[in-house]
Amino acid sequence: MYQEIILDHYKNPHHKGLREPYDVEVHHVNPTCGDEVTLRVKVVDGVVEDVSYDGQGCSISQASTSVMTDLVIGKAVDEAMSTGEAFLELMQSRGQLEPDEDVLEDGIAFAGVSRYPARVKCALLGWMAWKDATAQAVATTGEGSA
Amino acid sequence: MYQEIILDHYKNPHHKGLREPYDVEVHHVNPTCGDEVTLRVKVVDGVVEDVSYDGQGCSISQASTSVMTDLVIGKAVDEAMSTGEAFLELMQSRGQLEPDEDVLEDGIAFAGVSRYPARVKCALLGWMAWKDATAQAVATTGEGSA
Amino acid sequence: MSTLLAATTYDVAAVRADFPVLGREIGGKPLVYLDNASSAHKPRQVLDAERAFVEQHYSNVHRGVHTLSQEATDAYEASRERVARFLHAPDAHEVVFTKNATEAYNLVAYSFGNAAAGSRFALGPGDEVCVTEMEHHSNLVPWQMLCERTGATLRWIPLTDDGRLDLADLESLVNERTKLLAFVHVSNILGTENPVDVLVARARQVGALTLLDGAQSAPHQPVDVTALGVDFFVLTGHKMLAPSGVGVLWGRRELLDAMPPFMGGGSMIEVVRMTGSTYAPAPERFEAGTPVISQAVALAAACDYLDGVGLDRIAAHEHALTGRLLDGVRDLPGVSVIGPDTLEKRGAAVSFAIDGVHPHDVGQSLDELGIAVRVGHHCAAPVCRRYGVPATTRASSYLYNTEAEIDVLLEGIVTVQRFWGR
Amino acid sequence: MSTLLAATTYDVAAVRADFPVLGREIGGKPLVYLDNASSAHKPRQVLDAERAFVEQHYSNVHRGVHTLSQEATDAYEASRERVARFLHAPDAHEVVFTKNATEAYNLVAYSFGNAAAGSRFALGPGDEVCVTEMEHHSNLVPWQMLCERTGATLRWIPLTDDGRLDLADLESLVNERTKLLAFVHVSNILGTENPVDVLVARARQVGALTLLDGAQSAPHQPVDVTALGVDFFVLTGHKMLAPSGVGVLWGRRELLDAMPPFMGGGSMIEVVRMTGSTYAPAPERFEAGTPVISQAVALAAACDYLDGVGLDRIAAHEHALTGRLLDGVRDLPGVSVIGPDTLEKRGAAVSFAIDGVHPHDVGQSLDELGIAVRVGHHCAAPVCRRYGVPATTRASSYLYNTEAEIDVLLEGIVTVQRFWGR
Ligand SMILES: Cc1ncc(COP(=O)(O)O)c(C=O)c1O
Ligand SMILES: Cc1ncc(COP(=O)(O)O)c(C=O)c1O
Repeated sequence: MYQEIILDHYKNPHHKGLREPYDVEVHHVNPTCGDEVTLRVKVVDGVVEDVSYDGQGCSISQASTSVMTDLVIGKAVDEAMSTGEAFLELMQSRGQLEPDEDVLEDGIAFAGVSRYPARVKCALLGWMAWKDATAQAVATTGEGSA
Repeated sequence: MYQEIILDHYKNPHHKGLREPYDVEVHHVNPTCGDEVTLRVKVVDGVVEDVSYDGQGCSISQASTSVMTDLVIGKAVDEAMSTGEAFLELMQSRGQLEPDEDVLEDGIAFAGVSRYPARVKCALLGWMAWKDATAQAVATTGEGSA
Repeated sequence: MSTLLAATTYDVAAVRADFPVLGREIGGKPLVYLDNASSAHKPRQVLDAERAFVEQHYSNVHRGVHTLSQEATDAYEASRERVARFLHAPDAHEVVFTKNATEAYNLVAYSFGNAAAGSRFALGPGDEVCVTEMEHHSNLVPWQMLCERTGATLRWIPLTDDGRLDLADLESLVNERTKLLAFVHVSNILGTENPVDVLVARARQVGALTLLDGAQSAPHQPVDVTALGVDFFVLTGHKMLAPSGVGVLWGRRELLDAMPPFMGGGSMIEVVRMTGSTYAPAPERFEAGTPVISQAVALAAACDYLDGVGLDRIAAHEHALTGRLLDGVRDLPGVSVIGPDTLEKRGAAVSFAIDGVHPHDVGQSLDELGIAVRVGHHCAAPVCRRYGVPATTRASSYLYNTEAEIDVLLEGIVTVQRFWGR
Repeated sequence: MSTLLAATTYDVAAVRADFPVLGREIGGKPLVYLDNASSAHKPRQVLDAERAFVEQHYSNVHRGVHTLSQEATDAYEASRERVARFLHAPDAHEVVFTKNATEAYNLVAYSFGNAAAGSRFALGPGDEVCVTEMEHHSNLVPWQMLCERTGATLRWIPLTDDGRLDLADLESLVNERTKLLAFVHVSNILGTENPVDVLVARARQVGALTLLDGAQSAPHQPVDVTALGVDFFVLTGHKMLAPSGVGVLWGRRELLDAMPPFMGGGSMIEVVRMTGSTYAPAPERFEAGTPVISQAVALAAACDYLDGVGLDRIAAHEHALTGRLLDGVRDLPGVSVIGPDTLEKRGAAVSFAIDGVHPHDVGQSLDELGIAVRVGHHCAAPVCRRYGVPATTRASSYLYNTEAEIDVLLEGIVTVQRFWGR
């Protein structure tokens, strides 16, 4: 389960630390283990301009959030959301899905995690926070392409 | 379980039918099967002068009530109560007790019933009604030897 | 022709071989077990599945990352999915495991009782809950208690002389004040199968929720909760080849998600502080504490067994046995059926009375012949009162019973009459 | 000397042979099961007893006159007596079977909530319920919910830095307004064994009832409810070698007889009319519906097994293992115990933290070595908050664990540190 990619992101997380400017900030908690993340999103012209975050948690939740930022920053909101869907699908696959590296890049390292239901929530913590914040940003600023 | 003695009392119950005079009348129901008995007691000078009753129910409850009247009528309240205790003990013995015919007379026919917990309540219905009524009679009339 | 037959029947002897107890003798006579409406026996396959799980994959669920914990969680959640499929429920999250059917009614009743004033579940004076006069105590007493606690009024649909619901006053009994209509699918004492469509249609007209007691239907016929159109459906495992200790509340997800919790404790929570807690979504919200883990696994195996034989075939088989019993009883003077005495819209439970012989004596005398029937009020005392009997004798068959056994019962009734008629 | 030894120890290898799962390998490594505080495994003897009952003597209980029904009722009631003996309770009628410990707390909480105003159980604004900050959610959330429903106030005894109850303010926390003091005997997360005598004495002074959560004590040490002096005692079967799906509420008979019912349904009633019902005496009053029949039979067999080995010997064995673990951890830099780190007044559950490694990662890494421990808040989130950790890693041994397994764990911790410390 602990692929090198996961360990690397855990030790050296990308885009970590809260930054200005942002449209929306959210705070998500995984009640079963106390892992938490505070996350900010900035959307400009339908594009995810920046995602910054801070948090504490296990290697899976921290690495997954780091990978997430790589995957969504700079993408159109729509495209980023469907990447999120692909990751969610992978995590719910109980190890039955062959992930698409073109779409998920480093995210494919989490395929093995999907066999551990207790850890799936860890892997989704950052993604859920991002989705929530982005949806709010789109709604409140009228941003996004929908 | 269905000894001849039980069947005889069932077909030809002793002392059945409600009679005057009486001190106390009670109505007892076995909620699990709907069996019921209305029972009257007359106590004079600490002696169970008369017990009369009416009711409906299975062979066990009817025969046991009939046997009970034979055993208590004419006895001192104290003695009748201890006969009742002996019968109760027999019924709670789960077939492990050798009943004393000198004390329980026809009541020994119910030894086999004690192996059937579901029927023990039937066998006790009349006895419980009698005990209840007699205790009330003693209390209200100041009768009894205690 | 024989293909058709093969498609609609099954090998009862082979089924019987799966149930060790059916080989027992009672007082020297082969056991004839006709007390299935009370509880059914369990096939080797179900017991083996439970044991294999307990011996090799057991652990507590939901809270661990170690391998056994994952395996146990997988098995438990797969059981939920299996039960959802058994009920043709759209979503496994709609399946709540309880310890029996009774807990399920109480869960709904207390959840309603706990609802904040103004919520769609809250009850108070002026509100009504409607049941029927043929309910099992378990689907009656919780509503009596709920009404007592909240000041709501309990109403009930009465019975006709032939053991059916008397729907003459349905419109007034189920009205705009009715919050919930809770009723039994197939009666455990009368055998009556109730017209779910009519009752659900009326409930929908007035915006009442519906709860269907499927304790006596789910074991005996295919159930499709979506097609039935009810809001809640309840079953109990021990009557459908699973062990005691497991039942199911199915509820529409939208409702379960909106209902306040019943029991508090581990697993049903989200954030717990000393000063107050928030609760997990359904079904976890309603499964406080360590759940009935291996019993749920066994229930899933029971679903496999029943679907393997085929519930339509089981229903057809029981129908034939019930017909034989009703026909036989009709030919016996001094014996009368309490409940519908035709095969139309009825299940396999047949209550009867023998003139002049108390049900207790009937039951005990039949037991001496190896025949297990139930006697008493069958947890439906108001039905006995309605028909003026203290109790009934009830024979109820299941997938493993045979025509020969029905005949043994019919002969047994004659023997009982002879013994007690002397 | 060796006789003395024989009298105070037992053959752990022989015990292990009774538990099939202990022969499993996890990822090629022998399973080291140290998650017993969450749930224990079940010996063959218990599974065999349950299966023999189900295969040959099963039926519903309490309601029948036929032979199987009598046999099942006898077995069920004998189990009640067996549990009463296990707890040294004076009267089997004081034993109520539930589905788990959680149902037992909720039973008491709802029964109190259902009590008529003015009754000794009734709660309202101004009344108080007192718990401790180390309660399992199951002995906390039901009281939170009860207080919310009734307007009563929940108070709690705080914790000291070394994982004990801080009794400095006991007199004000448990006062004349306190109706109930509910507290854990041995904590599942800290391992702390609480001073029952002190708490009971204070409760008696002010006339408060006491409920003792024995989920973590009954499996591990002899329990005598009379000597403990509490009013209610709760245990759960799955932590003491019985299957999931069975728990016990013990209560003083006088109290149980006076308490209003919790769940309504079959078996808990006396007379049922459509217009209202009366209820059976305890314990039936609190066992609505078909009870956990075969699970109770299995629990009785588990009592036999535990008493067969001897709970005092089991306690001594676990004490030795816990000492070895605490000593070992003390020698490891970067590892700290959360809870008492001495053997005095503590059970076998040991929570610890490894600097810089999240408990989830500790648990998963240990699993890769075949070691099953629990990670998380262990259904005691307020304890984690109190000690400033998101979660803990907990190792908890039982009668079948060995010193060698403790050593495997200690080595495993070093391996984890090495892996994550790179
Ligand atoms: C101390 C304590 N109390 C209560 C419980 C609840 O037991 P159950 O989940 O079996 O209801 C547990 C175990 O989970 C426990 O450890
Ligand atoms: C129609 C009906 N409803 C509900 C129940 C209650 O089921 P349980 O006792 O398993 O809770 C039964 C069986 O006893 C029943 O026959």
